[in-house]
Amino acid sequence: QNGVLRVGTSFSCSSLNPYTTTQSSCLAALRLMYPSLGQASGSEVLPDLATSWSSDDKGAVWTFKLKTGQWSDGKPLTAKDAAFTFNMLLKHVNGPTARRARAIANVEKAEASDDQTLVITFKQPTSNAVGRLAQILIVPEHVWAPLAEGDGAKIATFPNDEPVVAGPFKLSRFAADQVILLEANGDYFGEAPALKGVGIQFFTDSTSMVQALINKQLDLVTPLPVTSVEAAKKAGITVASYPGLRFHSWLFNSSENQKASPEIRDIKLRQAFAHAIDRKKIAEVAYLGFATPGDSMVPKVTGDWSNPKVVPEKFDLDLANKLLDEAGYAKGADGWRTTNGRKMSYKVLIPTNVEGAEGLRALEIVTADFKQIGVELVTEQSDNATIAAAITGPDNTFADSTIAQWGWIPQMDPDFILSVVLCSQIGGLSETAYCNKDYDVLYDAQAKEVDPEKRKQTVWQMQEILERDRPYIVTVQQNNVEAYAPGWSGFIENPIGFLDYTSNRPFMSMKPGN
Amino acid sequence: MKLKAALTILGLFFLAALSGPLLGLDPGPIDVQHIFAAPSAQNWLGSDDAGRDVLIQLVIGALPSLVVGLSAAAVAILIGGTVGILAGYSRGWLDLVLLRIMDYFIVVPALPFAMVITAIWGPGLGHMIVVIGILLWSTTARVVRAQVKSGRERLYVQRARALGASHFHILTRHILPQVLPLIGTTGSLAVALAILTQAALEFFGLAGTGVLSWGTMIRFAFQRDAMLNDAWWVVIPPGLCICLVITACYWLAQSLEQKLNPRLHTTDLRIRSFALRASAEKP
Amino acid sequence: MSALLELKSVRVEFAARGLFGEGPRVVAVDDASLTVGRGEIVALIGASGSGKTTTMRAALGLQPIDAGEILLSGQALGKMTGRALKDLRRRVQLIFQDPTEALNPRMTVDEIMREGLSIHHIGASAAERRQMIAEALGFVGLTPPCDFLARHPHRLSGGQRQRVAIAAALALSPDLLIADEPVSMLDPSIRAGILDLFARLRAERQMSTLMVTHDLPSAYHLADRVYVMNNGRIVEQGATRAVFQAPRHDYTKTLIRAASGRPVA
Amino acid sequence: MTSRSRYLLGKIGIAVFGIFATLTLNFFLFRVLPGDAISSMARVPGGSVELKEALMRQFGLDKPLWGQYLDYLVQLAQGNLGVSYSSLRPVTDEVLRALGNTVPMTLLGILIAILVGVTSGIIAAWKHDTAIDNVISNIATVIYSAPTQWIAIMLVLAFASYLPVSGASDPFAFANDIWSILADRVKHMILPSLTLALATFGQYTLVTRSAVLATLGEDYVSAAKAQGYPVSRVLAYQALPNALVPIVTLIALSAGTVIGGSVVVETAFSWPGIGRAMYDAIVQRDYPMLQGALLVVTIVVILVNLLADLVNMKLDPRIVE
Amino acid sequence: MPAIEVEKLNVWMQAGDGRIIHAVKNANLSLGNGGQLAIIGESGSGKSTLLMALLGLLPPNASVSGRVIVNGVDVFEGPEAALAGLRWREVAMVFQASSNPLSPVHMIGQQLTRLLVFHGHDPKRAKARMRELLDMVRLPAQCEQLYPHQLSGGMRQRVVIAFALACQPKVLLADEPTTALDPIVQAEIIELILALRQSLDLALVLVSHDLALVGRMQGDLAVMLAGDIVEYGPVTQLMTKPKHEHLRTLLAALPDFGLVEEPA
Ligand SMILES: Nc1ncnc2c1ncn2[C@@H]1O[C@H](COP(=O)(O)OP(=O)(O)OP(=O)(O)O)[C@@H](O)[C@H]1O
Ligand SMILES: Nc1ncnc2c1ncn2[C@@H]1O[C@H](COP(=O)(O)OP(=O)(O)OP(=O)(O)O)[C@@H](O)[C@H]1O
Ligand SMILES: [Mg+2]
Ligand SMILES: [Mg+2]
Repeated sequence: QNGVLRVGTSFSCSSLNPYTTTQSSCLAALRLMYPSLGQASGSEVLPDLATSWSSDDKGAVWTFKLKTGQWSDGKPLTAKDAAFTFNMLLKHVNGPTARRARAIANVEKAEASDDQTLVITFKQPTSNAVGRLAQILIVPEHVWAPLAEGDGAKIATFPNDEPVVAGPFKLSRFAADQVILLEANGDYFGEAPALKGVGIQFFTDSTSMVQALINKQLDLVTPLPVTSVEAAKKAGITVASYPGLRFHSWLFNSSENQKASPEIRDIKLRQAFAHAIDRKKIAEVAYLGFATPGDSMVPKVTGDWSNPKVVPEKFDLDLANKLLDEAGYAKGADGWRTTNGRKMSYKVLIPTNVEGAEGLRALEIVTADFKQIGVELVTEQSDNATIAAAITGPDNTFADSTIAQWGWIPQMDPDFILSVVLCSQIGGLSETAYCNKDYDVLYDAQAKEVDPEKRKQTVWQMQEILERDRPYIVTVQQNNVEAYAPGWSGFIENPIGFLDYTSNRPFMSMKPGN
Repeated sequence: MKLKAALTILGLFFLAALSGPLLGLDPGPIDVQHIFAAPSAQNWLGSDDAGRDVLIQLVIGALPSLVVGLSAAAVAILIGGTVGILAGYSRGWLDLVLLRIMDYFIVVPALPFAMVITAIWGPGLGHMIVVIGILLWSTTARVVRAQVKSGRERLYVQRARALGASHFHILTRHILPQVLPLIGTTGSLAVALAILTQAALEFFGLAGTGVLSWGTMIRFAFQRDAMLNDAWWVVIPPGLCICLVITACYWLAQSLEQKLNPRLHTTDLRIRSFALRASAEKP
Repeated sequence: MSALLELKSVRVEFAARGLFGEGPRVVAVDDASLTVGRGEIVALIGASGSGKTTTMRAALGLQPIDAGEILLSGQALGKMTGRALKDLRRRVQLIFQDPTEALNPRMTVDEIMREGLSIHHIGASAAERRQMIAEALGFVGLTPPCDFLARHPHRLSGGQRQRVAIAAALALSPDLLIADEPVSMLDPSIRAGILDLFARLRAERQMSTLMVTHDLPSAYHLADRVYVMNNGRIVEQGATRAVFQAPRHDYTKTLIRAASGRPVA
Repeated sequence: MTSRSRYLLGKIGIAVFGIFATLTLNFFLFRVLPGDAISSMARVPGGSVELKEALMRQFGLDKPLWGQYLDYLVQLAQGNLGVSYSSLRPVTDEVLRALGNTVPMTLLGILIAILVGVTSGIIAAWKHDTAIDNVISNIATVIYSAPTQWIAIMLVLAFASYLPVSGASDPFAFANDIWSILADRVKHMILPSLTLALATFGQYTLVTRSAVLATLGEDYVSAAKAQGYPVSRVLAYQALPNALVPIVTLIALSAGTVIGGSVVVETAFSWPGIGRAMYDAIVQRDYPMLQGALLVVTIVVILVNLLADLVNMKLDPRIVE
Repeated sequence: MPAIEVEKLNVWMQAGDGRIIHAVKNANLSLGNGGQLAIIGESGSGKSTLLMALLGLLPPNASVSGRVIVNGVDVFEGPEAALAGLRWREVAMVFQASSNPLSPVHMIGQQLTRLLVFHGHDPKRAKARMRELLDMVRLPAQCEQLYPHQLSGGMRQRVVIAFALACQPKVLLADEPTTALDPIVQAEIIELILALRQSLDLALVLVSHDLALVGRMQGDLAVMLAGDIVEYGPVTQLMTKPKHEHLRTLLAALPDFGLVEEPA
């Protein structure tokens, strides 16, 4: 209404500190306020503050030509601010700015050779350098320099409730986990957005969110719960459903420390399991058709990065039974298989607050099918922190857990999701304790590869290794389902979703009708 | 009347609860064709978001709800009643210590606490019973304590003391009958709270196991936006079942209270409370 | 021989406590000394509100005392524990002034009567106990017993309640009976019967009695000795006849004059 | 020092001790939890072992438990509740903000519940064993028996088109005159408060009914009848005051469950209150926030119960003796 | 119009164990305005029940037959409003000491003041009147600040008497009003009641076990035994020539005073 786009979301945002928050909705809102070198569009980067960029032959020194602008407190925005931002992040990367470490990996230094030129020097060639750098939000030096002094602890505790910004919008109100209100910034250096303002409201209950959309108290909802699609459509709301990045998967404990059920490390067993998971049914029933059978950990929406040879196993219980028989897991008289004198029964850990009812329904489907291959599954649900501890525990030894169901939201660039299964992530992001030295070597290679084509080959190779060893079985690839009220146009189907932490394009292209 | 109704309802639910495992009832396979199908001749109460029969799920779901609710309440009443009586009856440090412990449990917000314990212990029906019981005993204890404190001062308790009655005797013969109706009422409140807390835990996905119960049915109805799909038959019945069971428990408690309290009807508030007979004949 | 009951300079104060802090203190019993010997019947008479009830409650340890000492059979009440205390509780019975409050409304007469017997394991069998209860009820004129046994106290008349309380105390064959206005609500014939009973029990079993009463004729006829209380103090004591016939204290004089139906002025 | 202030100080001392003990217990209890704030915070694009360690250092979680506890106490002594892990704002601000949302909503709900509950309880006791009694007690029972989340969804369905069903205020309202802001707040409060009221009033009805009924057997009630008091006065002068002890106790007790239980209401209505904050804090293992929220809730509940003790003492003089 | 008119009153009580007690049998009584009636009788003979019936205050386990007219109001069958109007404005009662008619959670003064105000006393003057009443029954002023359980038995009974006299009733039903009192106070209270009777032209029904006191009364005497009124007539006549055996035993049980001699 009157040019303000009111967005409802079930994500939440509790802090507007651009370096400590990890909530994607915060970052998406911050991206509307702060400038950055560029905005992501698929695997590309479109110019924003930087109008153009180039690198030396080795791909180690990158030079960016920048626009100049004005901060909301009247001070000028120049390349110095950009250089300051990168240097500040570098300086404190082992402390307060650790969350941005990956984006500035390998960067050695940043310099502003003049007000409109930024030079960034890498220690070694780095793939997707511009894409990484464009993720960083550039902040005003005059505000942040005092915070960055000393050990920089203030960076992490700075609430930033009255941000000094230079992007297309500026903040007019922020109430943590309730609402962010933005109004168009007249001094924006780029092309003015079509929206006069943006409001993002955070909901804890999806039903009331959908009600608000239907009652015209909201213009756009992201994500729209799949179960309310019919109701929204009935109310004349436009529903967009298109492939997204988020996948759901089964993860197997690969650690030798896990002694109770060593067979879980048997690749043949995992193979058989993969054939007993009815991905189609999960997509159709649990996700009501708003998902597709999953394959690689690098989703198909990332385009070329996803290895086309990695495809979902066909659902075939007979085959699964046969594979298990062949692997020596014999069925007992009661129909359950045994190994080492034990019934094959596994606890499946599931974090219900993130996997949701869909995840539980999916697990029910699998549990029923597994009964037919003589394997018993027992659901164990809790919140994500507890489940994370249960998966890795005790003390990161991975000694207890066997199987879990959880998901990931990869980035358009494959680097991040591929890093999850590195040996070095044990104790970090690893949920499987999977460790393969060959894989790690390939990872390092692709990270240095500046030529996209060559990098692609390596990335594909890595996906094949993962398909063979199966630390994960990707079950479904979830669609992004979003809805907006009639009268709005310019909606783009963005794989990351409408609240995109790498790009302001979804908002910038939205237009109020009539 | 109430007693009969309560016993009938509870009996029926217990029967249902037992018939689930005995008859091996099964709500059928997950079925895409029947997602939120309206009630029909085959599915009297329609089907849910996974296309399974709601009625059969209700029957199966009775067992965990009843078992957890009633046993947790029993735990709560047992601990709460005992501690409340002890604290109210004793003076000095024991009362103080028990009171502090009670305060702690009253202050601790139930849901996060339940979550913590299920997380530490791991899920399971038994654990849930103990968790809920532990959460709820303090209310009973506080109410009972207050009543015992004032009841202890009555003259007939002093008379019993003068008679040489042991503390045990005084507690069981004089104090307990005094607070029994109250324990009955708070006890039935505890049953209600137990079943409701269980449902709330399940609502937040903290119940641990994947057991089908009324609470999980509500949770799924909620999370799968049944009401937006006009599928009232998924939302209303489990809530109603919970209502009915708890109501029956109240009725039970109320009828017991009436039996236990002979003084309840020595006066009432009518201007004339006696009966008038026409003749002087002996009735 | 030591006295059965001995109060030495007992003092009891009440704090009229408000919501915050304490109000002025009331001295209910002030420096009261009193003895009851074996087989003796002692009457405590005195003004209403003079502290008689409080003294009796203190004598049995139901009321904490602020000063003084209480000896039962020569033993300090405060030091007794366990078996001795329990045994004492049987040997000394108290009849409360207010029979309604003193009887548990949730118990029937039968249960009330049986309570003391079962606490002290008196009576070998249920039948014997039933017999003892019937006998005790008979003493106080509640006959036939079966008419009363199943009733709750609030379904009895005032005098009947009082008699239940007396019967319950006597059923335990106490050595010392402390009775706070035990017969105030009884008609003269029953009252006389019960006072006779006290005298008979003294003769038969050496039962001692400490009785508060406002009925001076009863005290005159029954008691060996009297204590006169006024304003928390024991103002006069002595052999009954001596006190009644030659009262020394002004209050006693007024009291006796009032009781004999003469104008008090 | 007068005996009055000594008495008061004693009571306050007990309350302070209670708060301290509760906090200490909470500190350790919640730290026995599996999972920690850092793991979930580090589960983000860019997460690594190094990030985890950096965060541990940042939040002082690399210290031993006792050290953390001491830090916590020192901070607390300075009136500082620490900084929330998730919002990075001082916990004091966060808790006060949440409380500012919870208190009016809860208070309104509780007031409605007490009003309706006690009144209907009295009426039910007065007309006991009649149709009116049956109707009241059964309605109270049935509604009280309904799960809160269920009541919430029913109300949402019934009133979604008339009243706002989420948030504490219209987030997109730019009006700033005090009256329209207030009106907006009240409008948002109605459904959550009503849910809370519906979910709780039943127990007040039932307890009031049985407590009042219990006094009806006493002599002073029939004496009051004899003294010519009409029913309403008998109830107001004799029956109710004598029944108040258990009622007040229960109401005070429900303060804990109501605040704790507001989690459900606050979730169902996206209400940014303390219950919700507590739930979020526990899921995110945001200890400073959790402790802060618990501290506040603890204080509130202890104070309410202290108040109830004092009130009861005033109500029934026999308790003091 | 007589103050009290009782015709063929029967009261039955359920004892709770299935038995039914015939507590009052076919009682006939009548009492003129300003008249006096004493009732004596064995404990449990139905005196209190009879009195309660006059105010229509029998418990729910009672059933009645017959007619009771008090101050022109048919207690059993007249309109409820009339019966309600009767209570305490016209007819007040001193409850037997065995009952606890005082609310345990209110102070004495508060309860008495409230009663006065309710029955139309000017709220400003009620306090003064309350003090006057307490003084009348010889209670010290600080008693108004006490709760019933802080009073001695006699003091409680005096409070109950003060309550009965509070609204200057036309009929006073006194159920053993002085049992718990010492002889001095007892005498004072009896004088007070008799004096009030005279000045207010009060009709008085007095239940007592004190035959000496009854002997001093003018008016009628009713003797009850097991629910029956076995004797009914002028006091002087009955006391001197008891017809019924029961009254004779009662009189015989009267202990002889033996202390009438003037103390030296
Ligand atoms: N509420 C009641 N329920 C059943 N029976 C009762 C009730 N109140 C009194 N009675 C019985 O009715 C009879 C008459 O009782 P009532 O109280 O009138 O006696 P009373 O003459 O006043 O005796 P007292 O001098 O002992 O007070 C007694 O046998 C008594 O047991
Ligand atoms: N619990 C109490 N709190 C405060 N004062 C009390 C308490 N109990 C008794 N008193 C006071 O103590 C005094 C003595 O009371 P007590 O009951 O001993 O008198 P009593 O001699 O038995 O009188 P009565 O013959 O009237 O029963 C009275 O002034 C009374 O008000
Ligand atoms: Mg006394
Ligand atoms: Mg009587």
